[in-house]
Amino acid sequence: MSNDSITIRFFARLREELGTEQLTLPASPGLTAGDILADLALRSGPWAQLDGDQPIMIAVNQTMSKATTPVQAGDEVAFFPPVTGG
Amino acid sequence: MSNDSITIRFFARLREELGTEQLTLPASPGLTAGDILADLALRSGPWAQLDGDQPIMIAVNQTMSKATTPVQAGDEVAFFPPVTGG
Amino acid sequence: MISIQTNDFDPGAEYASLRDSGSGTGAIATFTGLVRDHGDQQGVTGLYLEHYPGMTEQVIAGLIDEASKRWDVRKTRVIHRVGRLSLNDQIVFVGVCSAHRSDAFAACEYIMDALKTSAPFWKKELAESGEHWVEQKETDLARTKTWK
Amino acid sequence: MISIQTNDFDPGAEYASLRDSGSGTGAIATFTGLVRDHGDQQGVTGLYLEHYPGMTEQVIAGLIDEASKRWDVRKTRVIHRVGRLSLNDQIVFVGVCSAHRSDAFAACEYIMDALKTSAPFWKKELAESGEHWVEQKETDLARTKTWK
Repeated sequence: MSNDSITIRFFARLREELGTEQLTLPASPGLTAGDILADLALRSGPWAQLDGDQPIMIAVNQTMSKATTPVQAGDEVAFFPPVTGG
Repeated sequence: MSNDSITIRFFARLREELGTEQLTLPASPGLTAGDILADLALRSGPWAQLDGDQPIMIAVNQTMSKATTPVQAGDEVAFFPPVTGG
Repeated sequence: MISIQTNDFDPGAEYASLRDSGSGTGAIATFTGLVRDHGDQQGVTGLYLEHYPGMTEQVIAGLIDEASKRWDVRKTRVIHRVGRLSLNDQIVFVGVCSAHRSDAFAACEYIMDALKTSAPFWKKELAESGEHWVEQKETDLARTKTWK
Repeated sequence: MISIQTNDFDPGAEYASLRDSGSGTGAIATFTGLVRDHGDQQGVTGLYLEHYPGMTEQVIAGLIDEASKRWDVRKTRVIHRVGRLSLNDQIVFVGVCSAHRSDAFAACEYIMDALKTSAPFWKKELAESGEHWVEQKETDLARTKTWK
């Protein structure tokens, strides 16, 4: 993880359906977790589901966050389905 | 336990203070657990507490009962302080 | 199964036996009560537990029946010791298996709460300052009422 | 102590270690979750558990902190397995010691309920009819809200 980019991680059903465990995006001023999700949803195929009806949970730096949470260079942002452990 | 009498049992603090674990009383028509308690309270010394302020629990034939529960020959009636196990 | 006994018990072995209750079991809740150093008084060094043999087992069987009517209960185990116990000794074990977590917790806690106010056990605290029959707690009675 | 691990655990040994928590401990509540044969579907033969390493431990530590603020909690132990599990395998263990019974039960159940809705674990059911990512239950969310 370089310090001027943002690491994006996916888990569980999302990881499987996107065929992606991790990717790196450039940071930009004023960016939020929700902006990243909206950008990724523009990609073709399974990525459209990121803008769909299914609830998606967001963690920024391993803390549960919201779409409005600001994101900056060096951050780790994770997207995943509602959790089902225990 | 003969079949024409009633067995009375005491437990815990009551057993200790009355110095009595068990005794036998004659059965009589219309007798209730409360009648037995009232009769025993007429005895001298520590027995007076059976008519006092301290709550006393009653079991007839090993089932939680009330002062109004009828008692007949062959029954086992127990008097004890509120329970404190667990 | 219900045991009233003077000897100690092994919660690990009890758990293992509860777990052996078929492939529908998804949840096991257990509770163990221990002799602690404070109760009605400080400096408790032990307990003496008395019970009403026969009635005790009957009352606990009734509580287990009641729990089984109210919740999904696949197997239960209740052990209560009597006689003289020392500090940190195990007093009571309640274990419940269920298909579901909430049922296991509820049934285990219900049996334990109800046992404290309806099973004929009496506890005497042994302390350096002397012996003392424990008084029933208002809070225990109140907890039992919330299950009604 | 919190462990996320692929290997199995021994609730009996965990209990013994919780019990070793000083003479003020009067109550130990434990919960163990097992793989059962029915979940979202019937005929479940196993589970695959995925988690978010690092975040999981942090979230659970937060739940234990919260429980310790709300109740008398002397010691806690949480174990959650990940990877592939078979029918009847142990999935999760939550154990809490307290001076008091009601606190031990409440803290144990709170940690377990909150873990299910906030710790980043995901469960995939393996069945003869195929694999299936488990959906979050409304009932689990509702249970967590009752603790708020």
